[in-house]
Amino acid sequence: MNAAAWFGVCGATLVGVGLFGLVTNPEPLRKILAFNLVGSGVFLMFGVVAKRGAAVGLGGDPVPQALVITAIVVAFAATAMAIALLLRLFEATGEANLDSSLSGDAKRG
Amino acid sequence: MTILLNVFTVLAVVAGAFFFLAGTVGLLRFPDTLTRLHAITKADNLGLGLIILGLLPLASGPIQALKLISVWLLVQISGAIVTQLIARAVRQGGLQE
Amino acid sequence: MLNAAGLPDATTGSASLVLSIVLPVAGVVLSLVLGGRQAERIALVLLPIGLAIASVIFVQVTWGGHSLAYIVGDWAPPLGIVLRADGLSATMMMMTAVVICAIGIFAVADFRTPADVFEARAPFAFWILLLAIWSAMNIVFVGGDLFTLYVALELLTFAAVPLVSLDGRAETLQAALRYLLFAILGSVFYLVGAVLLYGTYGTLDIAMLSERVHADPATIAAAALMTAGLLAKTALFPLHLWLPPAHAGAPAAASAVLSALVVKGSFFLVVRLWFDVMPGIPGAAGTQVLGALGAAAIVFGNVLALRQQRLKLLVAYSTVAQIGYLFLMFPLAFNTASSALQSGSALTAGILQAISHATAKGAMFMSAGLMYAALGHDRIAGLAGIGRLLPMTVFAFALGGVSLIGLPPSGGFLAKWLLLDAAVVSGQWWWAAIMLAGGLLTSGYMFLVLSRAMTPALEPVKLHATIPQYQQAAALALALCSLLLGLVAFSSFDAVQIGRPVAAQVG
Amino acid sequence: MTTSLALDIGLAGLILAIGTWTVFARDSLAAVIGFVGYGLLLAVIWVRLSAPDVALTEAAIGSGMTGMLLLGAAARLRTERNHATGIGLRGRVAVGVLCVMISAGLAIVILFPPESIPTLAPAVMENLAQSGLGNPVAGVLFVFRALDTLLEKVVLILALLGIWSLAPDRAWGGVPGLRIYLEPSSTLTFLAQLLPPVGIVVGVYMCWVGANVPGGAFQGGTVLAAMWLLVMIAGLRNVPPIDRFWLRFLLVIGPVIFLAIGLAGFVLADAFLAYPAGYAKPLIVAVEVALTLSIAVTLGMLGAGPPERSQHS
Repeated sequence: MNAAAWFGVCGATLVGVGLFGLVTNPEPLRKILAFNLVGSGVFLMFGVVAKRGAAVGLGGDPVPQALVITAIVVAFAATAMAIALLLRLFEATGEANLDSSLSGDAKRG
Repeated sequence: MTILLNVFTVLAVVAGAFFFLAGTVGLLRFPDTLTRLHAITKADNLGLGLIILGLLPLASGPIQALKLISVWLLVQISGAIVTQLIARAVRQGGLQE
Repeated sequence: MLNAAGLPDATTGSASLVLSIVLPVAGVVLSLVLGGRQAERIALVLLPIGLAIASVIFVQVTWGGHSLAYIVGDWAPPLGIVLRADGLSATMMMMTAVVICAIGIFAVADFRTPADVFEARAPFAFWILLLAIWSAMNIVFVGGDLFTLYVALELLTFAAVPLVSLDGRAETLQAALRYLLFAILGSVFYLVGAVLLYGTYGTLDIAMLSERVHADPATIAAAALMTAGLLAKTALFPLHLWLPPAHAGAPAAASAVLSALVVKGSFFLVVRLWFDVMPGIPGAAGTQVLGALGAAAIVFGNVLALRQQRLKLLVAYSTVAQIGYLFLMFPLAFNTASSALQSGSALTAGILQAISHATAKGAMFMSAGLMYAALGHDRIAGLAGIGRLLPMTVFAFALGGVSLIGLPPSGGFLAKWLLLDAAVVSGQWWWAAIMLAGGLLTSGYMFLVLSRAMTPALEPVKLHATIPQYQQAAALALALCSLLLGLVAFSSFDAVQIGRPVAAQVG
Repeated sequence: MTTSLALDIGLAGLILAIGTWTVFARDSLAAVIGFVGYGLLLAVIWVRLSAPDVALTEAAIGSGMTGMLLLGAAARLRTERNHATGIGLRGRVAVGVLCVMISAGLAIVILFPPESIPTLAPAVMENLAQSGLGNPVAGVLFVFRALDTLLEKVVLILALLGIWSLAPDRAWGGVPGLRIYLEPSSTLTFLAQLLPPVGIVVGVYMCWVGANVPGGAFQGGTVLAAMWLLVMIAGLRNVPPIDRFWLRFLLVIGPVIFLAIGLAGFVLADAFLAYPAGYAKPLIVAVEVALTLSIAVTLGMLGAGPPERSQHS
């Protein structure tokens, strides 16, 4: 069980913990935080796969590392949009939660 | 000569670690925010300074030594200023404990 | 013709694949700099050009009889990325081009920059987001690498979410936030699947993966997680909660784009994953589960649509139901002999269903938007007299309904005919029962709406806004496309089957 | 060997502990502050996984910029009493079991890799020399998978446009509502005068050196964006209104040049996004410089948020 395996297990657990937070926590801000946790867990798994693929004098396989860099920037863009939506929702309605009766008629259907 | 340097490194790093420990203990034990801020900033800056001092002999060249020292300077500046800002916010009742 | 990695020896004349992606992206970038009024002009200029490129690709694929491929950056997979357009992607690109052109013409009236200001928010954002959705859809259809498809899915999500809350009302902001949270949950699941596949096979290229894939725990886990993620983005039954408020709250042209196209992007990736990457992995159980979710979506979607008081919500719930139809093709395409998904007539039926739903739903949301603009509300109970006021719009809505119900000669009819035929051939009668029940329920709420619209109004209905003829014509044109799609049955060839890995089975 | 393994296990355990705490902590602001620390420790893990490029990106974008946005949001939402009732206990247990199964499944799959570990490292190394780049990750980003990097830049621009489109109509073209220290506090002004020169040098260095050693456009651009935000927050520079031509031009200069060079590949080299032989390195460095500028401006405006005040008021 080398270091990479331990980080892999840590990444896998982070995915589970973050997923739990994303689904169960009612507050949208905490859901966005949990999404970032799941994202970092998945990226860690990319890192472990890269570390396993180390060869030819490289510390790790550069392809998954490049994929992670792209994915981190995309995840940041998602977080930025989600937070802007949340703040705008808070300004417009004075409360920041998802299950209020605002779109009630959709619920009643 | 290298033994002397190694002993110096070990001593400096251990002392630095001790100050970090002291800072953390201060963080947990002190009653209110201002004293905690005081403890953390003082102890950690000194601790980091000692650790970097200890690592200087191991640096592979003058450039890397300069990089280490610049790390320490940056942490010093940002630590001090952020502490000031938090303290100002606390004094104006922004952040309750 | 195709060498081992599914690449034609020479990338002959398939530069059009690159143009189909790059042109809308160039449009987005240029309009951002040139500002509001130019954004509309750039978009309107790019509409015909994009339609022309899509038709060129469609002609190249259908007459050439083989799929096109383009190696980006001159690095072949597994290192580089390849763009592939087979019959499947060519037909879907044609549909996307037609629907976006119709919606573009329709939206000119709603999203025009007022004369007194250099740039207005909604028009500027709408035209750029429309181009971004077009480029994202084209990448989804021609992308050959699973990670490029991930970035395309994110491009699609980031272009679709702002469309939901384009008019800034509070409940649309909440619907947009819930949509974004579901979408990013889906994309995280997709990424986990991608990392498992790369960890096991060392490549993310679709053609190479399909050669190396074998049933081991990592691949099954990757298939399950990626499919779950894509189902969240496609709003299939248990994960459909975000769709109705989002699609109903958006402005007319935006909800047409969302319901007709954006939902089809992630659906197309499920098709690509199950039919191209790992036909042998899901097995009978997997396809039956997907079919069951589809059936549940049909029942719940239609029942909830029947109980809606507002027209746009009714149409949105009808989308949830019609998405269920799309997933009925998976169990029907399962070949028990080779225990793999067979690219036969069931696949053609599914794609035909997707195309006819896209055109029909685009027309229905456009006409619902026009009725909303004309009456100032969209309560179904208050639709009396609209039939006389906007005959062409109500006629377009009715034609869209005909295609959803599946009456001849509509595309929906042909798709349901092929699906019923596959159900009979494979002896899975329960899917046939579901389809017929779905058809009945769909006709239920269609007649509900049309009967209200046709009743003469007691007192003369006051028109809130004059509806330009070309908007009604755009909706009617799209509805006619969906209606006449059924005539494609008489054409000799089956475009969808071109370039399919397995020998096409005559339906 | 065991001491470094023990360190790694300790690091992994610490990361897991902080991650779990941020999910279950009651106070959102505390959870966000914990998340920033979590992000920086994550960067250390990336160094242990010998992926310095990713460590830089994680520290700069993953915990830096994301942390700043989350902190800003947590501070603004503090007044909102959280009365939203979440899922019932039965629901939480069901979701918990599902998450444990997913985690266990992923852990098992990670712990038992296939016999022959597939890797593209040799393929990258032999073809890297042809592109004249020294940093393999930059090689993958700008040569082998250039399409992904181009699309990702468009994703960033779309996210910014999406955020701008949330503004009220009257504030369109106006100034983003970045929280600015109205009464200039001397200490923050001191920091905003001292740090930016250092930050700009570091950012430019990271972009410049990215072709051969870990670094690159994204990481450098983020540091520059952070410096710009610091100067704006300290009130030394006012936030630009979003309809300025120079702002829009800088936003798109990166993808425009990348696209132009890509299209030139049709003619000069023999494929889209291919670089003519021998000219790969200068072209890529030009693209990286343009991308750094664009990323710095895009991330800066993403941090500033949607426009709230029209210019005249």
